[in-house]
Amino acid sequence: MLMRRSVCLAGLLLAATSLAAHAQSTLTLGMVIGTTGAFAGGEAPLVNGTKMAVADLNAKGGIGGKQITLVIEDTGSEQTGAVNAYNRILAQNPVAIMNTTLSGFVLSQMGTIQDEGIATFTGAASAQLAPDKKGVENLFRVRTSDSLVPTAAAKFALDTLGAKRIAILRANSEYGNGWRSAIEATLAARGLKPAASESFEGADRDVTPQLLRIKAADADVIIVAGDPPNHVVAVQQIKQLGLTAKVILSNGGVLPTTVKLYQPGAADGFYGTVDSVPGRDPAQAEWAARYRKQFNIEPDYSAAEYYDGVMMVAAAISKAGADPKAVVKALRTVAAYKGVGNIYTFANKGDGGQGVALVQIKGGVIDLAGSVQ
Amino acid sequence: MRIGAGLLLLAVLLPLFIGNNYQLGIAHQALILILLASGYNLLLGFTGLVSFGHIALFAIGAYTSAILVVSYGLPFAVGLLAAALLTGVAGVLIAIPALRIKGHYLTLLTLALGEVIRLAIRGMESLTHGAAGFTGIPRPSVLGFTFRSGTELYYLLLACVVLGVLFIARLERSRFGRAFKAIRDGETAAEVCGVDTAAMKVLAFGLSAVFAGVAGGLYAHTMRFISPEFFSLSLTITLLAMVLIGGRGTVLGPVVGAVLLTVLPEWLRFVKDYYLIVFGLAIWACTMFLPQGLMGLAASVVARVRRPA
Amino acid sequence: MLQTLLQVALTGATMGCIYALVALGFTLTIAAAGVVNFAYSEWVTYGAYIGVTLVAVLGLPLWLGLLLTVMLCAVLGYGFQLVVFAPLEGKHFLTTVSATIGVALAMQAAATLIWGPYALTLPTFFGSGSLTIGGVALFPHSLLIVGMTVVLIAAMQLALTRTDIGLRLQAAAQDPVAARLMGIPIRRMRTLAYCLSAALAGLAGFMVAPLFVVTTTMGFGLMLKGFAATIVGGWGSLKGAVLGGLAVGLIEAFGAAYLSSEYKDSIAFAMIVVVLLLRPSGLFPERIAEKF
Amino acid sequence: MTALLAVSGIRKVFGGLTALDGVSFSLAAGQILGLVGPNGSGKSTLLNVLSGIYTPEAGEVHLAGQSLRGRAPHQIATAGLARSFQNQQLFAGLSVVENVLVGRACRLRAGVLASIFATPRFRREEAAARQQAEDLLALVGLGWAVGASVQRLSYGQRRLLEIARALASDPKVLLLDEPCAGLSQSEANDLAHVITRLKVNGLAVIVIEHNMRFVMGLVDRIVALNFGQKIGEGTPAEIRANPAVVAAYLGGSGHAAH
Amino acid sequence: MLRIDGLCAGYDASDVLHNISLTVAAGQIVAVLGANGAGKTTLMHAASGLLRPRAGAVLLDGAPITDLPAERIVARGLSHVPQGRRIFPGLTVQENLMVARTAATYRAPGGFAAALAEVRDLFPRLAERRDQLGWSLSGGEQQMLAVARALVARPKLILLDEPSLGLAPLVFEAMFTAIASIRARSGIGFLIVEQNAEQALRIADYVYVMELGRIVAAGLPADLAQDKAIERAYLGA
Repeated sequence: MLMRRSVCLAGLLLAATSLAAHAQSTLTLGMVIGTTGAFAGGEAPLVNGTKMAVADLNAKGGIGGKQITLVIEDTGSEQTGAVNAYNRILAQNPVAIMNTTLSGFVLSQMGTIQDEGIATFTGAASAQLAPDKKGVENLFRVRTSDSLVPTAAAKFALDTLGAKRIAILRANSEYGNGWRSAIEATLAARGLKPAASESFEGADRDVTPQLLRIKAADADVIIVAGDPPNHVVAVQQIKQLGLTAKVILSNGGVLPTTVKLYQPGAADGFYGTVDSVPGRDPAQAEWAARYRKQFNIEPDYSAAEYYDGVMMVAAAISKAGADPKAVVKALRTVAAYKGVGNIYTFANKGDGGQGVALVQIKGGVIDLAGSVQ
Repeated sequence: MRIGAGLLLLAVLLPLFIGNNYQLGIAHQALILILLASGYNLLLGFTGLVSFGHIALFAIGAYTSAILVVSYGLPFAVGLLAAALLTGVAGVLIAIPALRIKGHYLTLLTLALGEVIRLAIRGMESLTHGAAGFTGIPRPSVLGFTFRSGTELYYLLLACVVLGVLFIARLERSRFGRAFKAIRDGETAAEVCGVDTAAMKVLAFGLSAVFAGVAGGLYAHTMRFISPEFFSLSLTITLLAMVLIGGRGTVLGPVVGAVLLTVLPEWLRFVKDYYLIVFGLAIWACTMFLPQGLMGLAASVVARVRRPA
Repeated sequence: MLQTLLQVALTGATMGCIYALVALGFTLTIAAAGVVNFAYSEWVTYGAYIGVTLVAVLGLPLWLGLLLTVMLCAVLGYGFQLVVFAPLEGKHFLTTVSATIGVALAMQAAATLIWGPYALTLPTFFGSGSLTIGGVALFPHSLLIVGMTVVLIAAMQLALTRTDIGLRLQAAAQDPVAARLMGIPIRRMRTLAYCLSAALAGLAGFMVAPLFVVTTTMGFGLMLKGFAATIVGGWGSLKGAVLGGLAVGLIEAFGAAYLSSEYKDSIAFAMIVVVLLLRPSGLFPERIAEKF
Repeated sequence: MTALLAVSGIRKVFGGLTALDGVSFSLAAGQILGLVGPNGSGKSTLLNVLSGIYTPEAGEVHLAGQSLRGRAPHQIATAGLARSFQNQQLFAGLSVVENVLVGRACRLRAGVLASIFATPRFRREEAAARQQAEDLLALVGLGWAVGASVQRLSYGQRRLLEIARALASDPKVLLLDEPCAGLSQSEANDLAHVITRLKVNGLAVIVIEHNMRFVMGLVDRIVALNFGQKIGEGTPAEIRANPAVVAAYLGGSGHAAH
Repeated sequence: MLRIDGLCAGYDASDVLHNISLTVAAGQIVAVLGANGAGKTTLMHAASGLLRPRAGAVLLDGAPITDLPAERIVARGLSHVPQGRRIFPGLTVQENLMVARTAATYRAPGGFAAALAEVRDLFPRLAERRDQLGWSLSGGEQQMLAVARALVARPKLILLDEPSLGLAPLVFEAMFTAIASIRARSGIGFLIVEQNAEQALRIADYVYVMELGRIVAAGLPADLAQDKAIERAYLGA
């Protein structure tokens, strides 16, 4: 059975490569994302954004007259799953791949991404993926880098909130540690040090001891970095312990789906970082309204950014054709492209997004509090 | 024996039928997991010791090789050898306290030790890059030849697996294999028969750790990226299931189990969103209908075929 | 200083009670039938999801939701007995272990399909405010968990020692053969143990839902802690499970508060190693599972 | 005649119960000793002490002049003392011949690498061990079952296998705990023949047995225990006439001898 | 009362009992003597439903109970006191007795309270140990409790497996005296399997001798004591 299937697939692959020379009737857009497992919730908006973009493009007649087929493969929220899913998509000859946002997963696919050269978009924010570090020519970040976001949060704390003693509470993970080093670097540039730096495990559901240490350190601003569930726990316990410090949450803490999880009023007045607030700009209002209608949840920047990613691919193909190398080359010329979720520049670098905004939670909705460049 | 030869022939010819990197990638993972599961089977299946810390040994192997090759510029072969040795030593060190502790308590002890090791790996940031993960690990290269393509890598891994499985097959037929199984089936009786059970348990831990170390080193150079979160407890449970489903205490059981549990979820993708449900139910059905594992089934079929003759 | 100590003790006790609840249910099937149930994590998860469905989706009042959740989970336990455990009775314990691993995988995947990928939550009985006494913040829901655990353990102790059925359950667990000779139907007693175990899982899932976010993976971490508590306490001993759970919760909280949050898990696991090396049969190696 | 096995003053206490209380006796090469006594008199405990499973509170065991104090069971086996178990402790996952080969464990020397690479030395050693195992199986009448799984043996055959396994280590002393339980009369007779043949080769045997017909016909001497104490020692005829032993078996006061 | 007819039983590949037939009349004490390994315990297990016989029948009051599981047989009025007592170690004396209640306990006049009173009368020691856990009892106390547990179920017949095992002589003499007095006051029959021939012969109405899974002799105690059958079975010819 397995063997027969293998033969079939091998045949398919042959057929596909020979077809590539001719005109294809449809274009395949791949997506590697966690639809099951621990990260399924965090990655669901990306699927929404991508689906919406594909639908929009197809409604307008596709790209150069070719309809787009979206193929989604599940990572199962696991590292090997992510590698396998990426390879699975590759076997189906995609024009581009919308990839997972988990930096560890992207890093484990990195060899293949580089070898195969298919344009790949990711929302992984890790500074490790920057092109001057481990990034590669054909990997495009449709998100603002982690070298910028925590810095912006720290600057906001210092400059706007007038913080003197900043405490860091972060997940003991690649993401949380990235935040810690970026904040520490920002503070160091001003001759400061964090008042406290505490960590928790991703699965922890109690951070009271950490918060008590932060309280003892007399912090006036707490920056929290982690996954959405971590934020929910931290927010609740900050409130319970009656901490008076101002709080800045990392991106996961102000996603619409996360904000819904806070007990009523618990997070009121807390700040958070986002790449953008889709729908604030009148030019995006129409998009935001359609998104809200279609998926029955508030739009967020990550959905918008994947929407933008698909649109940029479409533009690149229209300009340079569907050849993978040409697509990558065309994408490399994108500069100051203003999408619904961010402003992107890929010229000479893979770090697309540049925008960081700070928002404040007020009455269960997020409101723009300031933006930092 | 005949089953083994058949499987080997199939494995050697497999790259002729699978062309793309997706299938090769799965094959790579399956081969590495065969090594890991075969070593684990030495403990679980042969000696009857349920360890939940085995993945930590796998991690030690992966990190040892990665650090030596990337940070110290040593050749791959040296890294792999060092991984095997260091992991073997770690296995022996785990075994020593484990001698005093039996049954479920041993399971928890190894689980806790394994977690301590995993967290220590994450904590040693200057050496292991901590939670960020270790990137930039090169493809294996031996005597100037680099196993760059998927097929080349496949044959390298296959060679390691063949050596490993042969090792276990030989071991099974020696006094060591018999002693391991004797400990599993009756520790006191084994001791009274003159089996130095303490030494044998340490040996079983050590050998299974060496397998984990080699598998870990190969994993690092195959995936080219490793991070502490990969070596998690859920992988331990997958490993346990591989040995149990395949058939514990048989040479080929872990081979079949590792292949099945790696390939089946991918193969089941055609049922779309339901693939993990079907996968889980398949594991359950296996235990219901094949309590001795798949190799147990094979053995009873062979026995039935042979009996009339 | 004292306030911090009390606050840490309180939070440790809350987590400890949660672990104790989980460990109690996990141990029940071990004591009654020798079954190590790796699907227990999913029982907890399903408890939380059922609670969310009843309260957040169907709009039932919280108390009714809790009651129904516990009952539905008991039914789930009954289903498990029929489909999973009864056919494997008398098989090697590892066979049952792998069966439950398979079912757990399937249940987890099914949960994503049924309840969607997003995290969910439940409201608490008393809102999200807290009251402060002597500088120590008391969160009503945490107090409820502690109180409920205490009451539950007391009730269970009473039920096991003061009621006919409880005594029979104990008897069947302690010596199935002798129990049969007393006319006790041990299969039915096991079924009861599974139902109770699942009901406890449901209760735990429901009660932690407001504290923990409800996700498909929430049960796994809890089961792991429960597993550790079960063994640290002493295999198959209910008393050990409760005390083991408390011990794990307190070690974690104090480790994070007074040593290092970075290494708190390492500390907790290292403590487990030390405990096992000093007492190779857990903290309470009761000669024979005293009181069940 | 010097004693091959000398047991003196063995005392073993469990909790408050004294299971063995100052038991002494000795055994010469080529002798067969019967150990009798009612249930719970301490016979099996004595075998467990001799084979190192239990550590006695007091007393000494000497095998061929060497003290066995503080030795682990496998060291005692290596020193030349082998045994069978009352409640059959075969290795269910091993074949019949492999069970016997485990019994030879303490005489095999090949290392891991030698085994893996199948060096000539390893092959010689394995071949010799296998030959011996097959000979032993033939001796106890299981020659037909060499490659079979243990499950295919009947209860009585399993007992015989256990004896073959115990013999594989070339012991000087063999302890048999109720070897006849579950054997038919003819099987028991065959077993008696086997033991007699071993005796000729200089093996000393201690046998616990309730089948008195078997014991009386086979043994040179009998030691009778009751309540952990030796209540009699002598030839079968002497024991049968010993009022303390008869009382211990048939009831009445078990302490008649004291 | 109890009739065992051509019973054959065994475990796995081995046959232990061969064509055993015996009867116990109402209120009779019948002893089965024999050395270890004769198959006495297997006989008990086959009679009380713990072991399914391979052939033959077990009849209680004329009704077949051969294929009933053990937990159902108790309700029919046959209680089995197993070898080694098997007291529930984690339950107190009182709880051990409570667990043994059946419908018959309540059908009998006075219900459970009367049964308890009777037990207290027979074994005052148990009343003193009322709240002590099972494992902490001495061997003799455990044996008393085991018999008391059987009595609580209000049986017509009690199967008693090696009551003297591991007990000091004075203790088991007392135990046999108690058995005789139970029979005298409530007319419960006993089938006793015993190694200790003298005590069993003292109270038994009828005796069977087993060897290697077969009944080799049967008769009145006095006759068998004359005959050397018992001594032969134990000490060989």
